[in-house]
Amino acid sequence: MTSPAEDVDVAAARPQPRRGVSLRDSGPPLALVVIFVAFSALSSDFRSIGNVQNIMDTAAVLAVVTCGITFVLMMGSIDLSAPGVMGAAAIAVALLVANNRNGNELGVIGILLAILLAAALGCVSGLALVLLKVPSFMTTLGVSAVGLGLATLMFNGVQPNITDGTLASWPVERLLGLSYLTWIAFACVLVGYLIQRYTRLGRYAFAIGGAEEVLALSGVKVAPYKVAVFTLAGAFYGLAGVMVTSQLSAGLVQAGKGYDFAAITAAVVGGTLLTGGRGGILHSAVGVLIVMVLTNGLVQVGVSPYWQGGVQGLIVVAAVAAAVLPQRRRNQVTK
Amino acid sequence: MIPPANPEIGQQPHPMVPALEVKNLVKHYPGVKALDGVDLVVRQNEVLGLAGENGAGKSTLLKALVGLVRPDSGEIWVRGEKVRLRSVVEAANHGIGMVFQEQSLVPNLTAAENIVLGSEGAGVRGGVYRWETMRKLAQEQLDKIGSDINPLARTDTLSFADRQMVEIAKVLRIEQRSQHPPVIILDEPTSVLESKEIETLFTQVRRLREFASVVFVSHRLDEVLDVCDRVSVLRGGQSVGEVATAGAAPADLHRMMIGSTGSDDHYHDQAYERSAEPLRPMLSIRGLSGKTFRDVDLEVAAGEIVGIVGVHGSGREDVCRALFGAEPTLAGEVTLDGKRLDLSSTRAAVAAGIGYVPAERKIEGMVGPMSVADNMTLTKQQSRCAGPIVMPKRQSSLVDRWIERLSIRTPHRGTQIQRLSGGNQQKVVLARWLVAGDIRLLLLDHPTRGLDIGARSEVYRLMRELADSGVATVLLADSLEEAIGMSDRIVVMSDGKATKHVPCPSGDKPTPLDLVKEMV
Amino acid sequence: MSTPVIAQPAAEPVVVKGGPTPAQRLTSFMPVIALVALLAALTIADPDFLTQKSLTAAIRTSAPLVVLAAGATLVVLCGGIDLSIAALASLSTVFFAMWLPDLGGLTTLAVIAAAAGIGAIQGIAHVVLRIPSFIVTLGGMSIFSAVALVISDAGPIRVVDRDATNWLTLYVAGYIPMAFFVAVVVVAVIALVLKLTPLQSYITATGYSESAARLAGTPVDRVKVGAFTVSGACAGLAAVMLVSRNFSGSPTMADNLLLPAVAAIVVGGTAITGGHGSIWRSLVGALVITLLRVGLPIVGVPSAYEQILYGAIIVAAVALTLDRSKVLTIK
Amino acid sequence: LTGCSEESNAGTGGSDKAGACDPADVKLVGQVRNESNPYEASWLDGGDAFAKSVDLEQQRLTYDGDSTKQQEQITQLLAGDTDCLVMNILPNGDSDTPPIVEQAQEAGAYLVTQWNKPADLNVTDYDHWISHITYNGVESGKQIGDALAEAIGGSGGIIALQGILDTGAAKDRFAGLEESLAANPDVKLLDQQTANFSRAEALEVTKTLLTKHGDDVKGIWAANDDMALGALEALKAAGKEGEIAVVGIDAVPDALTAIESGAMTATVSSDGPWQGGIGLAAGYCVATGELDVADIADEDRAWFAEQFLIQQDNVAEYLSPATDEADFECDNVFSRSQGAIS
Ligand SMILES: Nc1ncnc2c1ncn2[C@@H]1O[C@H](COP(=O)(O)OP(=O)(O)OP(=O)(O)O)[C@@H](O)[C@H]1O
Ligand SMILES: Nc1ncnc2c1ncn2[C@@H]1O[C@H](COP(=O)(O)OP(=O)(O)OP(=O)(O)O)[C@@H](O)[C@H]1O
Ligand SMILES: O[C@@H]1[C@@H](O)[C@H](O)OC[C@H]1O
Ligand SMILES: [Mg+2]
Ligand SMILES: [Mg+2]
Repeated sequence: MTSPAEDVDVAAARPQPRRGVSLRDSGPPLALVVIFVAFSALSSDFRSIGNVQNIMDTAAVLAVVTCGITFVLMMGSIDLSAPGVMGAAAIAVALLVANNRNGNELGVIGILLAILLAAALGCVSGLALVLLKVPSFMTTLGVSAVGLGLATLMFNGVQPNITDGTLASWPVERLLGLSYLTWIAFACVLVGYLIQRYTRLGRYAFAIGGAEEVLALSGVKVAPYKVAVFTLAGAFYGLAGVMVTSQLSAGLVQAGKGYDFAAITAAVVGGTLLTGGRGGILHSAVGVLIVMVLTNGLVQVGVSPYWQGGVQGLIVVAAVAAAVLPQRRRNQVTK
Repeated sequence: MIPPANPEIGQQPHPMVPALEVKNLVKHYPGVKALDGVDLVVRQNEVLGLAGENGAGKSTLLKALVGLVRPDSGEIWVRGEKVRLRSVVEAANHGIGMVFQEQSLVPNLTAAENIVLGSEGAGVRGGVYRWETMRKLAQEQLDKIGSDINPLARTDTLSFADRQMVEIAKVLRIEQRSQHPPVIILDEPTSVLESKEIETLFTQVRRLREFASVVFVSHRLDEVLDVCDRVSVLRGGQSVGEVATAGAAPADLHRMMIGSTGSDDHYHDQAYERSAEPLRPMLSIRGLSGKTFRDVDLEVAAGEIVGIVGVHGSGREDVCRALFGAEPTLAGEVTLDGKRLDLSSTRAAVAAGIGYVPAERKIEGMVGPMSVADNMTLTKQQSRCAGPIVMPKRQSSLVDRWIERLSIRTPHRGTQIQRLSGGNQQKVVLARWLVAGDIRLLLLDHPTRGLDIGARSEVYRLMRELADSGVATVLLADSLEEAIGMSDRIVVMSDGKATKHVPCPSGDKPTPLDLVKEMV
Repeated sequence: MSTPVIAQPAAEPVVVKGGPTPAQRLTSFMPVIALVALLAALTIADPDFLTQKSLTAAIRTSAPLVVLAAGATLVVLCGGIDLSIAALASLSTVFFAMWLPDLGGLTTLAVIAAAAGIGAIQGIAHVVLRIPSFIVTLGGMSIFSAVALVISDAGPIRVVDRDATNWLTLYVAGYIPMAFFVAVVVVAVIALVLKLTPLQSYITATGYSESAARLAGTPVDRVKVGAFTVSGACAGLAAVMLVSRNFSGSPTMADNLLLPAVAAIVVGGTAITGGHGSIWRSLVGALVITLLRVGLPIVGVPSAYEQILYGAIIVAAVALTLDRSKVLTIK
Repeated sequence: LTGCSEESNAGTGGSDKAGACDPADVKLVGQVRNESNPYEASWLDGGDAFAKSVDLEQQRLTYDGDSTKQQEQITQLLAGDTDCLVMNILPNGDSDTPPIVEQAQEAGAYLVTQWNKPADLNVTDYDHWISHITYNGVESGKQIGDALAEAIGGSGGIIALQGILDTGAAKDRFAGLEESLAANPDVKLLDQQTANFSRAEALEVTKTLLTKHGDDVKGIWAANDDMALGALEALKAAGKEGEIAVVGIDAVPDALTAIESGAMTATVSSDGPWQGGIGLAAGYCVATGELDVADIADEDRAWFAEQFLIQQDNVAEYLSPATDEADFECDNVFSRSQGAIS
């Protein structure tokens, strides 16, 4: 297999060709290195092997969510449904595998069913987008609320705790120093990358972000691909919800709280454009690491909890600015 | 999958049956009858020209032929069979494919993907890409038209001309879809190409004729006569006749297009008298450098039209943008009418009396969903305001006046500009700089791109009148002929540098060949 | 200079009657239709809901949301988004509570001015650094929250002197809560300024096509900074309204109003991609969202179903209100 | 401003009407943050149980931990019929209590609040705000702090997980920990971070703190059980389960199970079902005239409810909590008082 030429800078405003590999693609990895080195210099706890493993482990769930959201962002759409979809999947899996609430012991099948439920919710977002022509911002916000409602219904006042062996092993068992959860995240990134590079779904998602109308002119029906992308994203969120459940040994309605904005931040910090057509899974993976290194580093160097969010916000803005500034153009469109 | 068709051995229909026939096609849009009973015959193995003024209905007709526009009534026959075309795919299955007026490639995909887009065939199996196969499929197409671009290059890294080749390579994929000889529609493919590229394209068109029918649209009538076997003329949504190209002159075609014996005031023929007074310097550029140009010196006097010529990548476009504050500069000094010019923003440029008409009309020139009126008064808000307050009456009468003066075809001043034909859109964009009457320097990047002869003449006349009233003009012309015809002086740019200044007084114009020698 | 005259006559009469068709007019009333339909549904579910007292309470409740959504609508119309409004409003409640003892009656103006200034800084960061507004304001959101936590020592600050906010709890003409009245006045003033000046054109052009707007010499950057400034000022005003209602400032008070405010904008039918929409639409959208927030639980919908209904209704509302002829791509 | 009046419609409130309600006309409302947290869900269930005992139904309201939404719901609720309305409310934070109290007072509804109240807001200044009930956070924070100190043998490093910083509960409990630390000078607070009362956040914060402080960590103090349970998961993942002592507050069922199994050291009871019932009961008694606000002793207007430190030795008593109808009889509504809030 050969792969397409490396992505180079797209001039959104001027469709003239630009030469050379863009700095924008090397910016985020550079930022990651700079932030990592800075924290390492500031704190010896930070640069320990154990802490690096810890960063990878804590990044796992966000990485999986970000894999899903990246496909949506590549199309130029947005997805705010992660909290609801993850919550529904978390409760669903907790009630399907061995647990304290009912006699179910479906194991892996239970996990798959929970992911299927999540994919179905994602599919609803996509269908509402293409059939009702409602912007994804709203369809996914709506589906998130629906997911939380379903999760609350299933929760029904009593905390479901799981005793399933497979799930219990994910956060605990280690391979080469990293937990199974982390390996699952790696697998997701790899699968996401393969989908993005080598499948029609991935390439079309990318193309939809580049020039949706051209696909239609070429006789491609984009609607099914859009629905498929939201479904795929839902499946990733579902898996992430299952992962949270395995970490907590319990199904929480709030399992996905905050993951919507965190994942978008990670993707954008990694160089995926909210306007679509640029970036991808590897970019997002770098973005996830930037966010997680920041979060961890701030605790390690002992920044006051009050300030942590603020410092993180500042650094994210600075990181994006540093990545964007070198290729700033006069008549650039910044949304 | 789709059986690869070999045009030589495919069942050839009877040679007398037209490849495509359109009968009494009608299409209404709110306020306009875009097609008003059009008839058209495309014979097998011919290149049919389609001519008509801006807004005559050419693009609408062609879009109906590829299923993008649903006609209100009328019939379309393909090789003697009546068909209904409801989508691009259906049209492609009947062997009809189109290259659109505005380039339509996905910029962030590879050329190969664009070429096979929607008909990947063996390039995709079970939803999985087979890049090598896809590259080969694309390479085949590119070989057919003799293009040597890398199929795996990202499309937005290709030059405009190369992208046009990708479009043609792509449209030829319909051979794979239909057993029949294809009908290839080219809507203004040359308006963005340079002469060398146009020659390459024409070679391809002539080659296509061997096994296909071609419908070709261009506002450059000499081109139409050159490459076509026959020309059909549309006016106001109706077919008004056809011309065999052998022995016909552009003027004949033009007369048919406008329906009168209007004077053919094309730039070649016009004897244009300039006053002999010494010219007052208006724009003065010293040592201007930017990302893509270096050390450019240029003087433009009030009332002077200076053309800049150069091949793609010569940097001339960025010089214009830099003067308008839309592209950063690294060094140099620019004065306008003796005052140092602030190059930091487009705002400052507008305040200094500079106007700019960008080449990329759709993206940079107009705000599609806004009305004709709002587009026209967007820059010169003062023209429709009393103090800071907008006066709707003032705007409507001003706009209506300019709609009439420039013969802009629009149902209403309130119509969204994106609903106008390309030529009429361009006129609105030009009018934007004229409504206030306070322009001192006009930077025109391909201002006649996509305009019909009549509209072009209007733009030329307008440019000259503006020059007469003291406006300095920098022109990046559509063709060398246009540059020569319109300019008082020509500057040749190559590789980011202004290499040569060629005087171009009326009566003593250089030939295109003279310029080409300087350009390379 | 003389205006050039083109001799060539128009081939056919150019200007004909145009303007919006009845169907197009109807689409601009869709938000109101959605609002009335929702009110009717709530009344059917619980006939007691449709009382003057209950409606008065609902519109009083909606006031801060209306103001927040109205300000952010300008940013959305310009093609951006302001995710910081809620955090900025929270910070402003803290400002208010802290400054009141010193500034007295001037506190309201000072808070609005400070919030406007903070909004302007975000706008400047956005246009100068060319960072997407989504990121700038996401960063702003966490920074403002942090500042609010630190200066308030992470706790609410009581407002003992209620004179400064008491006026907001009055009623105009006996029935219209002052807070809502002020919100409507804010919406009307912004709408009027936009309509009467070229700002409307500038904003629309910027939102639909920033590069074309810039190359037409439109003051894109200033318009955007202005939009962020107004958005900030509105967050400040919303904060004052919240303080008048809660008798305290708190570093997290308004945080949960972000998604409802953005939902209000979109439910009103403003295109999230920019260009098309209006501030009136957001007013109606905010009323719809308020009815959903307070109406569903009050008429007795259990909380799990409430969330499901909320999700379904906001999607359905947008399906109804968004004028697709004005929005080219629905992303 | 001309044309402005103070009120569009005077509240129907007035103490003259107090106690005049027919039991069947009483409307019971319980409001908590959400139903997706076992503690608060059990609170609403307790309310339902009480309502059933008097042949009524409780209207269950939730506001997603959103202060604004809570206020909006209260406003809307009080715009309806308020004559015999009884509300048992969990205010989201301290600052949310004053507006709730004032609106209820004005509308003449009967109100009981729990957990959060600014210290300087006096229940005795109002006649429709019947009572404010809470647990002594300083005491519970200290109790589990002491239990933790004991579990690690009186010396060693601990880390603390704080609740939502902007709540009285979080602050009081942490103050209690500080008291305990003062009393146990060899116990060292290595680090403190907020995990916002959330299980998931506690998991992440704990992981990071464990790598930061490594084997120095001997114990984890959490401001509630949810966070303690999150910390337990972090220990599990780090293979340190059972090696580090963990304490929390609330006595949620999962924490009790953990204590029973020895995974967790201690918690302090907060009796959700009782809290859900008791507020409605007190309001019901006043609305129906069985109890007169004027007769309630000042120390019963704002009081600490009885709480117990639960450890492995006494956990069995708490494993199956049940509401006792007798608790809700009008004579008994203050029986769990440990005295006025100081
Ligand atoms: N989508 C549309 N909505 C409304 N009117 C339209 C639309 N498309 C085309 N028209 C109108 O139909 C008429 C014919 O337009 P068309 O684009 O076919 O002209 P054309 O001959 O291709 O012109 P040009 O040479 O400028 O490209 C014009 O008046 C145009 O304004
Ligand atoms: N900011 C930039 N960064 C990198 N390359 C650029 C940049 N701007 C322009 N270029 C490239 O530099 C070359 C000069 O561009 P320009 O558009 O000015 O050429 P031109 O002479 O105007 O061509 P045309 O004949 O098409 O008008 C082009 O190849 C363009 O792709
Ligand atoms: O977990 C409880 C939380 O939900 C509430 O804020 O009050 C105190 C905690 O014990
Ligand atoms: Mg056309
Ligand atoms: Mg150019």
